[in-house]
Amino acid sequence: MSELLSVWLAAILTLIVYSYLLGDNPLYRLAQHVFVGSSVGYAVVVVLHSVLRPRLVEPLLQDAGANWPYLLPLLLCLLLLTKTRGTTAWLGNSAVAFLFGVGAALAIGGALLGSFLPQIQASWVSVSPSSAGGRVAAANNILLAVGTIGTLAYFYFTMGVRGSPGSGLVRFASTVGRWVILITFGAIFGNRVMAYVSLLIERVYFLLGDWLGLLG
Amino acid sequence: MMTCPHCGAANKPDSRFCGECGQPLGVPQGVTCPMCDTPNPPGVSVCTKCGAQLVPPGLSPTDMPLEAGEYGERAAAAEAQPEGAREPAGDSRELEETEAAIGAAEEMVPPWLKKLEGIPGEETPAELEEEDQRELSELPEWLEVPPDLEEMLAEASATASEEEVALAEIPSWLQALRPDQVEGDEEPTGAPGLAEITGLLKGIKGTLGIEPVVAIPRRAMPLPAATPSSASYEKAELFGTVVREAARPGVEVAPRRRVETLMASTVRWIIYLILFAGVAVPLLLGSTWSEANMPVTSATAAMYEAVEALPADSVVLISHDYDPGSAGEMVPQVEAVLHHLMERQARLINVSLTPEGSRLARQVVERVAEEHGYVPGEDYLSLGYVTGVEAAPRTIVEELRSAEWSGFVGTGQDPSLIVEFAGTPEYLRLWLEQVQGPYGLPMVAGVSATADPYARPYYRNEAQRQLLGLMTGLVGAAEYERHSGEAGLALASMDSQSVVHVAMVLLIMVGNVAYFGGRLRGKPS
Amino acid sequence: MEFLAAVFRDLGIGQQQALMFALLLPFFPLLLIMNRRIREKGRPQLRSIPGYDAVQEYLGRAAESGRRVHVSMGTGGIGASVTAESLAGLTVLEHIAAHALATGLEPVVTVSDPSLLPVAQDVVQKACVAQGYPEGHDPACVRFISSDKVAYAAGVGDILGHAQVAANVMVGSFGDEFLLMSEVGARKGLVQVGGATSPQILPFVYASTDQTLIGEEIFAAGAYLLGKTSHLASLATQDWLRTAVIFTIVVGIVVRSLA
Amino acid sequence: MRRIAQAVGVGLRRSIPMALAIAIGSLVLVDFFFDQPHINALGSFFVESVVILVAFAMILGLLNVLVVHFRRIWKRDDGWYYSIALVSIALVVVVAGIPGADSRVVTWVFDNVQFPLQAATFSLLAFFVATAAYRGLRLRSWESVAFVVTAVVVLIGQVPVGRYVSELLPQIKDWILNVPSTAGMRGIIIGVALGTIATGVRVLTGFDRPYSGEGDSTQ
Repeated sequence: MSELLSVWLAAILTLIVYSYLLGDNPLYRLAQHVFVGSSVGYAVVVVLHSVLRPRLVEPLLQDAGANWPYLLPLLLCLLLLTKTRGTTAWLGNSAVAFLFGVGAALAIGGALLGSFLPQIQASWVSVSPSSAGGRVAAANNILLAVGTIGTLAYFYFTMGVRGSPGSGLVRFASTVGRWVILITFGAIFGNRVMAYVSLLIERVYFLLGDWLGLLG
Repeated sequence: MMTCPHCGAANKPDSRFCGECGQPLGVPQGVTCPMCDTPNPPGVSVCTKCGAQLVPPGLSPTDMPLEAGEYGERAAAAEAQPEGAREPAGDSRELEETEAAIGAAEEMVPPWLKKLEGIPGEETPAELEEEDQRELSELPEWLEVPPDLEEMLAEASATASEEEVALAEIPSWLQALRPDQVEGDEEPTGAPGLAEITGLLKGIKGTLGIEPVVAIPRRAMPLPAATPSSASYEKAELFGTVVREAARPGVEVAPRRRVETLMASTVRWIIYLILFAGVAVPLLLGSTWSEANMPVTSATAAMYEAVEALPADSVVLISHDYDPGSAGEMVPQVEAVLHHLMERQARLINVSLTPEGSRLARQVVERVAEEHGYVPGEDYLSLGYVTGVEAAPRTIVEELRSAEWSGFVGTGQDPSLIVEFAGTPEYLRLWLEQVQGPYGLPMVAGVSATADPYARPYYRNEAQRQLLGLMTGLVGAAEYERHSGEAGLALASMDSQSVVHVAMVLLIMVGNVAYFGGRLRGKPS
Repeated sequence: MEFLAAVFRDLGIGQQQALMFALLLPFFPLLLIMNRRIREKGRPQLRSIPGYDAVQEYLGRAAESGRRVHVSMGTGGIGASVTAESLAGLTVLEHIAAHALATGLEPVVTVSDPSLLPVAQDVVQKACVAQGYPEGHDPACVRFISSDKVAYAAGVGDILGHAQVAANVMVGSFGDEFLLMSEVGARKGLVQVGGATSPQILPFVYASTDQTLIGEEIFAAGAYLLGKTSHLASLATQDWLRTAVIFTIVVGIVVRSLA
Repeated sequence: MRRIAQAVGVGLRRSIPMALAIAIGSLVLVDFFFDQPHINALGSFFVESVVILVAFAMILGLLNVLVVHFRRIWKRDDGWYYSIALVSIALVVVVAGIPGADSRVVTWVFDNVQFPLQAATFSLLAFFVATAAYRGLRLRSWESVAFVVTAVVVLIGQVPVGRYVSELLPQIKDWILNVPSTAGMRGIIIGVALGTIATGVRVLTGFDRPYSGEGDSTQ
């Protein structure tokens, strides 16, 4: 019984969402507000029970002596709370500064470790047919290198402005880069559509199969 | 058209920087329009872009720099007062002045403006008020002067001195590295910055540093007078008559716009309908064209063989690292592989490096497990989201070696196979670098279509065999289903995908035909 | 050399870490040198980025029509590895808030990650004070929608559709949910500027908005919109290091090919 | 005397957050380079603190949602009745979830309301991508020809029907993905990394202080 109810409820909600395609309507707005509300509520519940309680409150309540470092996040939380009042807002700046400090470090570390270094290393390809494994592979590698360099050059901000030294070269490279970027966009577009469409197929499969029982 | 003061090149009227030399266009000398923010050359009284009045009619445009300078000095004078003293005494006096000015302005509100309050219409100020209650009076915007202009300017220059000049540039600890810096720069308040400020504000007439301009409210500049002159009163009257006038017959315009919007939404409906039909019709017809014609790539076949080769009761670690965005591709993959694994009677440990992944996986795993009569906790485990992304894969494998897990995995044993489902390449990289490489465990992966170019080299690497098998996107899932002879969601949806993709290409073509057709008829699309 | 390697080993620095460090190190002195050079020699010439010109133009249009501008800073927050993208979004907000408030209209700011909420409120508050509204901003001006990205997109869609918005500027870290918002905007006929860094979503930003800030361009907001010296210095630093990276790639390819 | 005290106060207000950001940030950054247990522990602890802090900010986010929507209800703004739905379901979920995250109400709402709504909303992407393709993929310039042609080739080359059109199509698609697209992605990613690092360095050296909010300006 409850399964039937779930299927019907899910089907009705799905249809309400699709009704937006015909035009904005009150039912759709209601559904979206319900969606936003429940997601906020759910997020708060998750945060309470998987972060705040086990990782802050419990360590402090159980053994504050051993877990004294957790006073720091507690203090920061209280500082953040002062931000809600205009007169004490400056106190909260420390908490925000903490976020920005750690965030900046994580951004730098993540960029270095995750993309900067590996991508540079990956772009060291061989362009000689003997070590690349054939002429075609070597030609592809040349294209790869030219494309990468061109794309990088496309983003020059202060160099290559007309009149500055080497501007012709930079401009040429960035024109190549512009083409490469748009080809890349096209490729990703075509590649990604499948993922988006498969989300729709899954829903239609649900509507036609699980709900209406039309599919064998 | 706008001429660059630096190189003389012609630029688009609304560009901020010269396309030739990159210098900012017409910042200091000109007048910035309070309505549309377009910089105008000095000496004009009407904005070149939107036609708004730049100078109250009582004033000749040449008065401008003088007035602006005067304001700068007044602001500087306010700044010169000690901070404590400025607040109560100085402000109240200034406030009185401005209040008087506002009062005068309000008295002069043309009668039509008062009448207008009840009239609904696009131009009525009432509608603006709904958006923002701070609308000061019903005066046209170009007449309106913020009541606390002086205060604002003083504050702005204070900010300019304290923040922008002294602190913004270089943090105090770095200051030590720069011997030729003016002393006392770090001092947040007080007199030392004063001379500079007057200089800066005077500088409005000539060249300006970049930072201080930002702090000075732009619209305050061209509005030196608080009381409207009689000329402006006349203009306001004129504006009133224009507003009160019965709406001109906009008949040609309005219905055409309605037709256009109707057309736009009809086109949209057609597109939506095509898409929906493209998905639903093949599903309803149960078309099996792809099922019969689908080739299976060697990478997917290799993945199948890797699972097929598992002895019964071997332990397999599955990581679900995807989000709702890639779930459409990944879930069919997971389903296909899970069916196969459960047929091989493998015991499964499900983990996830993303919270969404664990949520999405839970539903699929439970459903498939139920079909195969798998018992949770005995035949398979769902460990959920494992925190600490960067080091999580290693932690998981180390944990499985510990005594706690000897019941499920066997003492000090590793899983026989790792199956990684990666929506983005980062997760695949983590598993390869932290587990496959160091521990040498056999591993296969299912990746989204976008992650494929990153994953492919690991499969192709014959020497190391980092990935024993690889399947890509929904097509990969379909291939897997075809190879294993068990048609599922992925194979069933292949025909829909084909139809939708072809439809999408046709849409792009039609869109271009419409675009060029529109262009030929001289209508911008 | 041997000695150095031993020291590195003792400190727990592997080869990869040493390389990372070598890549990071030049940023610090270059930033200082560039900052100083710009202060002494004036600002460098910048190539034009249509996306930033468009921000300016759309602000004007919004002011003319008396409707507001919606600003989003992405679905990432601060304190995570997307901090830089969120900061770029905040810089754009800083500019828009100042200009929108100068015309008396508050922008509508929506936030997905809760960590951005206090910072976005600060930025708007600061702009309010600077533009002569010392009583501060309307609390409804900066809205937290939901930390769930899809729910956030749904909430933003509702705002774009019903809150008297004229322009939509979304710069920051976005995922697939971007298209859910930008298409609603396009349907309502809003003028839109989008900026994102993830290559996965950029083509859709490009196809669905009027002007696109591609990848790295979003980090130039401080230089193009606010003209901050340190941001200009940062761009110059990036350009020098970009040249160095290109050089490294070329050298690496030559070495690999000859080996 | 009062002015000096005030100046010191203002100075402290500004320098404490800055010192905090720089010090903590540098420590976390150093953690990336050294494999020392102490530094690792410290770095992990700071990251953990951020997780807690963001979690706490979520509570403030809930407050913001409540304030915004209660005001909307109070002032009878356009669409205020939707706000009632939003606020009430949020409160129901939060209150029901206080005893535990797996309370029956929370799970039920999640499985039967939120999940279908999320899936349905997300699947709108397919429709939107079609309208974006119709509107956005137009041959406005020579470069956009590259965009459109690549998109079409990959779209068709990806599905089984592509092979039917031409055996070459899937191969061209693979080549595009492996060579030019990889090059473009690599260039974009390296560029983004450059920008990210430069931005991070600006914060860590104190050039950029996005945290010195209005505490400064409303003195």
